Amino acid sequence: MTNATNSQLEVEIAGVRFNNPVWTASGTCGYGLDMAELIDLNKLGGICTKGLSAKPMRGNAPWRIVETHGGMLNAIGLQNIGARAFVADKLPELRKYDTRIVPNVFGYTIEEYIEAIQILEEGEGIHAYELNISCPNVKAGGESFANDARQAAAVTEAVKKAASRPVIVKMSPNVTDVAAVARAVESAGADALSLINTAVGMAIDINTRRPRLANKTGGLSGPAIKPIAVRCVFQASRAVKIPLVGIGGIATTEDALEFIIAGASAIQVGTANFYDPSASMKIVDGLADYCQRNGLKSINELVGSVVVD
Amino acid sequence: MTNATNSQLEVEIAGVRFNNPVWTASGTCGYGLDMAELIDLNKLGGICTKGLSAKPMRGNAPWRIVETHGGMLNAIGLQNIGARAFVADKLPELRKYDTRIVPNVFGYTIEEYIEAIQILEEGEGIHAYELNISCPNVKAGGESFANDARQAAAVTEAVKKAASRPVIVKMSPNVTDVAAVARAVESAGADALSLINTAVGMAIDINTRRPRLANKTGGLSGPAIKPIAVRCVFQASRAVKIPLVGIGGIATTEDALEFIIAGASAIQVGTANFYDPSASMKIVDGLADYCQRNGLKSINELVGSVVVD
Amino acid sequence: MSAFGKIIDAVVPVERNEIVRSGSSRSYGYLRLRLDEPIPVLPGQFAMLKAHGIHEPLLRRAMAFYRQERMGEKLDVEFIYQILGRGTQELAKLAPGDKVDFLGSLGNTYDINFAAGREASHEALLVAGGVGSPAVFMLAEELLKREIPTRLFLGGASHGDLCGLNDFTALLGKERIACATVDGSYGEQGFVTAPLERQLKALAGKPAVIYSCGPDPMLHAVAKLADAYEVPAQLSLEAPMGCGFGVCVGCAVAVKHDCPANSSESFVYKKVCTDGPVFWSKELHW
Amino acid sequence: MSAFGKIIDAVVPVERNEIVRSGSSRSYGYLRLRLDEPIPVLPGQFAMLKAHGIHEPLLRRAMAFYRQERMGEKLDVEFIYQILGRGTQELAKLAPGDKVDFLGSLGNTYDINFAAGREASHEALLVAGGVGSPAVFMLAEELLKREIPTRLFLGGASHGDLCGLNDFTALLGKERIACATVDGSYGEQGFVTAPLERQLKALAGKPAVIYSCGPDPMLHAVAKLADAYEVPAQLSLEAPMGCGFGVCVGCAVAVKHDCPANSSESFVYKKVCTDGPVFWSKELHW
Ligand SMILES: Cc1cc2nc3c(=O)[nH]c(=O)nc-3n(C[C@H](O)[C@H](O)[C@H](O)COP(=O)(O)OP(=O)(O)OC[C@H]3O[C@@H](n4cnc5c(N)ncnc54)[C@H](O)[C@@H]3O)c2cc1C
Ligand SMILES: Cc1cc2nc3c(=O)[nH]c(=O)nc-3n(C[C@H](O)[C@H](O)[C@H](O)COP(=O)(O)OP(=O)(O)OC[C@H]3O[C@@H](n4cnc5c(N)ncnc54)[C@H](O)[C@@H]3O)c2cc1C
Ligand SMILES: Cc1cc2nc3c(=O)[nH]c(=O)nc-3n(C[C@H](O)[C@H](O)[C@H](O)COP(=O)(O)O)c2cc1C
Ligand SMILES: Cc1cc2nc3c(=O)[nH]c(=O)nc-3n(C[C@H](O)[C@H](O)[C@H](O)COP(=O)(O)O)c2cc1C
Ligand code: FES
Ligand code: FES
Repeated sequence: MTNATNSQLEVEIAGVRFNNPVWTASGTCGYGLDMAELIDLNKLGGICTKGLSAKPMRGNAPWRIVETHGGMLNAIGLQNIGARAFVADKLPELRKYDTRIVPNVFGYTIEEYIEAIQILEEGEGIHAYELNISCPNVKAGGESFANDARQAAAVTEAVKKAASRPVIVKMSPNVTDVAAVARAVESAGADALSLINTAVGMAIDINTRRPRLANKTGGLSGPAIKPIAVRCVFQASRAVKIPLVGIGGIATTEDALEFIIAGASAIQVGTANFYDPSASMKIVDGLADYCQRNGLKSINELVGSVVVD
Repeated sequence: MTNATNSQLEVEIAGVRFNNPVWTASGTCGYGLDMAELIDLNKLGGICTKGLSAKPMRGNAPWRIVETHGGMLNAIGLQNIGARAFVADKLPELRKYDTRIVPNVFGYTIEEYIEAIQILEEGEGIHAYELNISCPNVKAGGESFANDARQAAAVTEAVKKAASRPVIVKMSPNVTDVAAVARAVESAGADALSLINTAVGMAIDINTRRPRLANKTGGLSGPAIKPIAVRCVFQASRAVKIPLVGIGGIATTEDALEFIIAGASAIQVGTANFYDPSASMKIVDGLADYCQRNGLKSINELVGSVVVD
Repeated sequence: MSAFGKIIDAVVPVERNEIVRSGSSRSYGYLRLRLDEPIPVLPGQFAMLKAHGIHEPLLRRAMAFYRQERMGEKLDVEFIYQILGRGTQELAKLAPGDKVDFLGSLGNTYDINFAAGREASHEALLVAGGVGSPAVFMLAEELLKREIPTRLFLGGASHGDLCGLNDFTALLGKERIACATVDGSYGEQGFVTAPLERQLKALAGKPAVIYSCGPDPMLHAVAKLADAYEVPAQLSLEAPMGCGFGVCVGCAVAVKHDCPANSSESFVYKKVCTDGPVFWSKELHW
Repeated sequence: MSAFGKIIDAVVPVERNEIVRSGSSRSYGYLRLRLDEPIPVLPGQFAMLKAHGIHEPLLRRAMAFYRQERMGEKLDVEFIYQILGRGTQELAKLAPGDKVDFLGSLGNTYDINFAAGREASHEALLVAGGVGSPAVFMLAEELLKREIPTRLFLGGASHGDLCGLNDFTALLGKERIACATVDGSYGEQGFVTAPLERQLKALAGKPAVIYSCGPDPMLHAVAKLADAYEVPAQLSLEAPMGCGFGVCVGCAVAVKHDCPANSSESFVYKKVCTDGPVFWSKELHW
């Protein structure tokens, strides 16, 4: 076991200091507290909450998850207690831990994003926001914000105006040109990017001939999508100057290193929390060991160190 | 063992009758003959050759493949013997088999596609063409033909004019809106669509800090991408009327059924050929058994039978 | 500490893993694991299990605790699982000494105090189908310990699908068990709800409570009977589970709630893993 | 029939699987499989292997045949594998009676006729490093059978990494084997190319041929020596393999060719799996 507050592992993203680059990903650790019984939250670099909207949301009908080879599909439907309940009921307890709190925020219109941010602005102990822009923009024809560089930029710009804290925009892999969206979002003022959200997928029950998910399609996550995620991080790292947070199938120290070398200043552990709740702890220890063994003063030396000729 | 020419399994696509809906996918069965020692080619519905260009291509430097969880990345670089050598050296032998021959064709300009098609037009015993439009259009800025509905339509239209045989256009999953590309390609005259080609991914060696593939990025295939592929087939089936050929992670009869129910009139076995060379044979038998057990007169009854409310 | 005990995430050794095949061509595994730490294990609770070190499938599988036995400083826990898909197939390969990823104890427990009653005991009617029966064995033990009159209604496709029948018989005695098999190979032919309904009739208003675990269609039938005979029922539900400890929200079940004035919603989604798996049937929005 | 024998794709039982750990903390497995059909197995050929029924990893792993033994109607084949990543870790779990997905025989073979020579024999210099040695054992047997003077140069990190040393010693006798270990724990300290170079010098123009298999850096060093001493060399290469039978074109190696007049290319890519794994070092575009 290595000391979690090992200064070798400290990273700074958008002016916020994180004890280490290992965060838990939105939707895979509840509101953080839900993991407190299983891992030491003080040892986490950061916690991204389940996506929060201005109003509570009931979520989709079951079934909501299906396991696939190397991953899983989910269509939770963004069930959440709402930003207000988070601030009132979860945040006071959560902020007692020595970690960084990054609420994940979403809406179906720009106004809804702003509303959620305004509620969260009232909360004490929030360090940054992560914008989930993979929701359909119901006012602009139902296309996902993340699918269109202009819409992604528009929501980023609006949120930046409303937010006193840094804004991390979460990219979708379901686009033709992730670099273009990344550039648009950077220009709109994003402080950092996190990538990737899930890839849209589907599974059909061959006996009932029905989609396995009540929502028909769902988001594919887990080791299956890791190569897609590493590629997106690499492409974004060539496209923008703001820091990147890597997500997608990370379950081991080696996975985390791959993303960091590709260009990520921090990483998030998602689906792995489900099948190996201590994955994030092992990665924190593993990265510290790696720095030690390789004589790195700081993990930052690794960020984007991929060699391409 | 069930009879391969079982009429229950016959499917017609773009006017071509296939003994059964099980084909081998481009790039995973060489020029067909390479599999003849391992499987009975007469039992295959169809064979899509390795991508053929007008001129032979040397391909990428090694390493060209990397295994990932549930799949593999490849960056072969479309190494091929060229359309002329295919017609002269492979086709005469290949057409002795009772299967349908579908050369996969590519180019880096529309002219190159036409050139390849013109050479293949001279060959006897070809049943249809499959257009790989995932190559960068070097004349139009290096963006992949498949990434842009207009370019995809342009190459389709040009090839349709040059080709006396049906043209199946192969879709890429690396787009924001696969339905839009599908519609554009249908309007341009495509006789059928096959989907999906590989998803762009990347892997980095954490010891050398170099991309594992000499080409940096590569195409992800295998069971890992199956949910993405099923979703693309489903989306395309709602967008177009022309028949679909499903591809992506198919390794078992159950996988094949999932694609057929989602909307595919035929399916292609790709990466599974590598780790289970007889996968396609097992699927042919499995589909026949399924029809028998479920009293289906024809596998066509299943196509697109997914129930959505 | 969760509301119902302690959760540990440990790699534990297999003590025993016995595979049995039923006449109806189903297969079951009887798995015994040894925990270093004797955590509290309550009736109805479950663990998330996975053969240690396998790459596929990724997710652990929810399994109800069947029995527990204190072994000195350690605790042995038992499970009965039906061998269905990839996860249980991997469990079936385990030999003594092999390792299992164990996460537990998870979930809530049955409301036994209800059966105990404020004044007199209710009669406890245990209704289990297929691999639902493991989830009520410790409940039966506890009910007996508290001297609550208890009957078991056990159903399955065939004789071999009446999981744990011998253990239940040893515990409760033959006369307190009514079995039903679809093929008639043991007990009466048909569904377990038939003998249950006869008993509900026979109760003639005597206070009773149903505790049930089994396949969804059985639970629905049980809930209907409970309704018709005005006997409260607790149902132990299944749902596909991503995590088992409340963070993925994959295991949603619709539960009725008193709607706030400004809401048109008549239900909310609760989590089978942490709000359940045991729910009062009246709560469920089916 | 491929150019070099017959390919079968079969699920075959494990006869033996012995795991040994070397001093340098590497581990090796000695695997013996029983084939129903006695297919031809030539020196230098390989099989694609995978533990049967596993979901991960997907791809089979290339393994050179080490030895073969006719068992009545059947054929036993042996492999030595280094336990490295996911694929070989799964092989290491196999017990006798477990099953392996077997695809073979694959690839070409060494040009032994060259060593036999048109008039007099060449001296055959076998150079192997690490788990390259399995690939030259049957070659040594064949050379002996054809009474071609043969020497083995065996290298490894440590004594325990000299795979098959005992078998080679029994076959060739100690005096015809020169060993080198990086840590000096057996034979001379250093690389195997040192004793090889001494022998090349000692040959003083006498006809000889090198057959080599081992890690890439070793093969490069061997090719250099072969060049310097003008001794032809056949090298058995490794490459990441998707299929092993020529359809994925993943195993490319650059091979020189006589450039057509209208081409500026000085090499083409050939397939290690079907054009190789054995190549003349002069052919390789390194
Ligand atoms: C709280 C709880 C306790 C359980 N206790 C037991 C027990 O004691 N013994 C036992 O045998 N089983 C029990 N189960 C069910 C068990 O978890 C599933 O049968 C198991 O996950 C199937 O895994 P698999 O890998 O064999 O099949 P998979 O390959 O995962 O699936 C096989 C089939 O079962 C379906 N399925 C998968 N998971 C579930 C699920 N949770 N509910 C309904 N259908 C599902 C799939 O869609 C598929 O059709 C319990 C489930 C829960 C939620
Ligand atoms: C013709 C041929 C014959 C072979 N014969 C033998 C043999 O007799 N005994 C033996 O132990 N090994 C042999 N190998 C090598 C063996 O196939 C690889 O070591 C094996 O695939 C590694 O599998 P893994 O699952 O353990 O490791 P993986 O997890 O696949 O990889 C572990 C590490 O090895 C690297 N690697 C994977 N495959 C190769 C490869 N083919 N070449 C170089 N590096 C690779 C990976 O990049 C990674 O760093 C042979 C290879 C070839 C091509
Ligand atoms: C069950 C589940 C719920 C998720 N919910 C959210 C969410 O509310 N907001 C969000 O931005 N991402 C959400 N995600 C996406 C993850 O944060 C992450 O981007 C994705 O799963 C890829 O990482 P992984 O492969 O490590 O899981 C969810 C993922 C899963 C599996
Ligand atoms: C090694 C390899 C080479 C491929 N070459 C081609 C090609 O030349 N042309 C093409 O259209 N698709 C090519 N593909 C894509 C496959 O035909 C198929 O669309 C893809 O692999 C998804 O199917 P799978 O998951 O079953 O492999 C190739 C795939 C692999 C793995
Ligand atoms: S299984 Fe994850 S919340 Fe219940
Ligand atoms: S390994 Fe597939 S062509 Fe050589």
